[in-house]
Amino acid sequence: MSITGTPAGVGAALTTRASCDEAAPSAPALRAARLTLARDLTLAFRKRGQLIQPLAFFALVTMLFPLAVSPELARLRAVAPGVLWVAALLASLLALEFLFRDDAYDGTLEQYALSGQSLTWLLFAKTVAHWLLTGLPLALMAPFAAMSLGVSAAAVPGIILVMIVGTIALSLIGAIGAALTLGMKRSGALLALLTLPISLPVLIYGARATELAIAGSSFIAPLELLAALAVLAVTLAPLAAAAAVRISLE
Amino acid sequence: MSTFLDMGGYAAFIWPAYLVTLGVLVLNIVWARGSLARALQAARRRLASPGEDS
Amino acid sequence: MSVNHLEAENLQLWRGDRHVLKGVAFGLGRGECLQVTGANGAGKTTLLRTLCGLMVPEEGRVLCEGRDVRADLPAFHSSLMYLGHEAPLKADLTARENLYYWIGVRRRIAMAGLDAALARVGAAAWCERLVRTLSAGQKRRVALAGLALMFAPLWLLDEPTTNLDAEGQQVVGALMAEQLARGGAIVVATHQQLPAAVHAARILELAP
Amino acid sequence: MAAMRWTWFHRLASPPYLYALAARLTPWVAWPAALLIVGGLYAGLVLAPPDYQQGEGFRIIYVHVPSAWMSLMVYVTMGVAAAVGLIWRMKVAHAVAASCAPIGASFTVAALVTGSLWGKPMWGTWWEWDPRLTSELILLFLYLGFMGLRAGFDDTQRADRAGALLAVVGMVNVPIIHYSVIWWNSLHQAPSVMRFGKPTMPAAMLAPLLVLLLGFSLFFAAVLLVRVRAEILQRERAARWIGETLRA
Repeated sequence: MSITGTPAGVGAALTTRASCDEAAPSAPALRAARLTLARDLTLAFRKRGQLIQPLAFFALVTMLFPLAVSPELARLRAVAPGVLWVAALLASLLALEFLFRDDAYDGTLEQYALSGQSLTWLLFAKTVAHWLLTGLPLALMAPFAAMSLGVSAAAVPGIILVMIVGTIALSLIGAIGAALTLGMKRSGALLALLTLPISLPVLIYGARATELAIAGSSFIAPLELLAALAVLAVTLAPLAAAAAVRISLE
Repeated sequence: MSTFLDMGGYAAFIWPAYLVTLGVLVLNIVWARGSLARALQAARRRLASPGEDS
Repeated sequence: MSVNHLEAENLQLWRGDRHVLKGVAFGLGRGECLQVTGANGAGKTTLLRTLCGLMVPEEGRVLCEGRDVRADLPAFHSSLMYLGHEAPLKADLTARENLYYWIGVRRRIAMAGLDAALARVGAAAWCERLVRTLSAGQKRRVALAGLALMFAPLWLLDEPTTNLDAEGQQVVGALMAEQLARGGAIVVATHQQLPAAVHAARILELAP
Repeated sequence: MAAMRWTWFHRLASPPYLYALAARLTPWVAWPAALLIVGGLYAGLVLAPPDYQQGEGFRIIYVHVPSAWMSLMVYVTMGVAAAVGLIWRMKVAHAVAASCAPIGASFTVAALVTGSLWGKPMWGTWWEWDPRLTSELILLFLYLGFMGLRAGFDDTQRADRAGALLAVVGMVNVPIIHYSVIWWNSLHQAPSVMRFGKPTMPAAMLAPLLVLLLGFSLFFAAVLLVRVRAEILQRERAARWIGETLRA
């Protein structure tokens, strides 16, 4: 993304050409995406409280299991992959509500749709920002949760890697659901109903890869399948999300 | 006849399964006809009272 | 001028049971301003949103320079500026940051141009404040600064003078007059009087 | 020439034409469906020989497999109609997609219940996390999501378009979900006893099944035709042809 940082002089030279007959020189797509990303990150750090919510939720859900199942580490270790992934899935679902909501209310999405830039690309940038703010922190926090469930420290790199790939897919798939439920008053339960069934493959491969990582064996096979899902989500989900946003603006 | 109804001891599973499926078929017919009847009724009402649109 | 810059042909649109646009048609040349009037709920906003391609009419089409805008929406969008009655501003960014991110997505801007536009709408003094601390009229002025920065051939404005004091309305008038003078076209939806500096070439009244 | 070939498509897209066509076709589809279903069930219950392993218990196949088959076929029909509606902005295609969902959901419920009733004597439990049953359960949630999303909008047009997009996304996902469930299942247990389409299935057993599959498909078509008429009437409230059709 940094390659697009062109010297200011080029921009200035271009703006002087603006006249009434032709549209002002439009910003290149990458620059538009980078600005969108920067804007969302700036906004998120102005409202840090919202950032912590999904992480706290993740920690809480993980904590429920020792209390509900048993404090024996041996038993907890057996269910640790499932606990981690169910908690991650629910935490990322919780965070999804914030993804497009504010921008829909104040008309920013409308301006994006009318910017002449590819809406797909701008929404991809927004989803990347969302992943950096929720998915990545979840992936980095997962090892601590795992160790509290009796997982040995040797599995930490594997868990982080699998979580990173999985949360990318989850954020992108979730973006479709978040865009579809825009403009509804109470969308929480519906968002879950739409998003969870199509997120199940991520859960299946993610939990299996984590299980293998914890057992200390090779988790390449499920990780590859997980990565394939992430690639598919990167290519298709922003398209679907852009179509959904346009529908919500109609 | 009773051997047929008994279904080789599987009666408790076979007959409910068939009943449920038939029930779903019948429900589908009832729902579909009901929704068409409602839509027709609404359309007739609109025709009877000339509304603001037409 | 054989081809109008913007042309609407028999636009028909329903919202649920309501027939909102009933065959709206007009032509608008370069340097001309069309004022759309009508009571609340007559469909002024719907017409603007249909013109800019957010809503799709069930019948009819919108032409820009004689071409159906649906054929190349991105190109059409980069030649227009739509300003709804809510300014697309984030409460947790300053006025200046808001403007930078908003306009920057569409076109390259130099910081000097940004500051000049803010000064022009009288926002220089408070442009570093967070938008959540600004009044409704001040937010509107930030939106006007965005307008000043966009050299789009077509402006679609929804109630541009709401919440503005006399001085703010003068700024709107000056901006619109400038846009018309350089050959741009304006469609403005308002039930108020247009600012004195602007003369509407025609008025389209929508019946509810 | 190309225009000539597409006229049937354009005519189908016209609500009054499709409305009249659906009304005319319904009996031609409904009666064969009824005959095939009654005949197929009789053949399945009486004529087909008992299975050498499962005895009479296998006869649940004649209601379970057609239901499961319909649950998928209806979803595919819905997804295709939704895609057509999205791409060509065709109202009647959205009417078809919206009509499909409740039918498909009801067949999915039937497949789940009959699967469970079959599972009890075969596995000894009412519910087994068998890949087919699990996929069927997920399919039910996909249907419920589609109907829930549509219900969330007041405006039919937006409900149509948002629902259609979800249906297309779902259609892309159904095979992915299905194969990942199979993959997941292969890790955790031995292949299930419920195996269909065995090449060894004797013709006397297979024939009623094929008759029922055809019968259920025609039944779906008949119900769909009736439902589509209702949906078209709702969508075309203000159109003049409705008055002409109803008075005629």
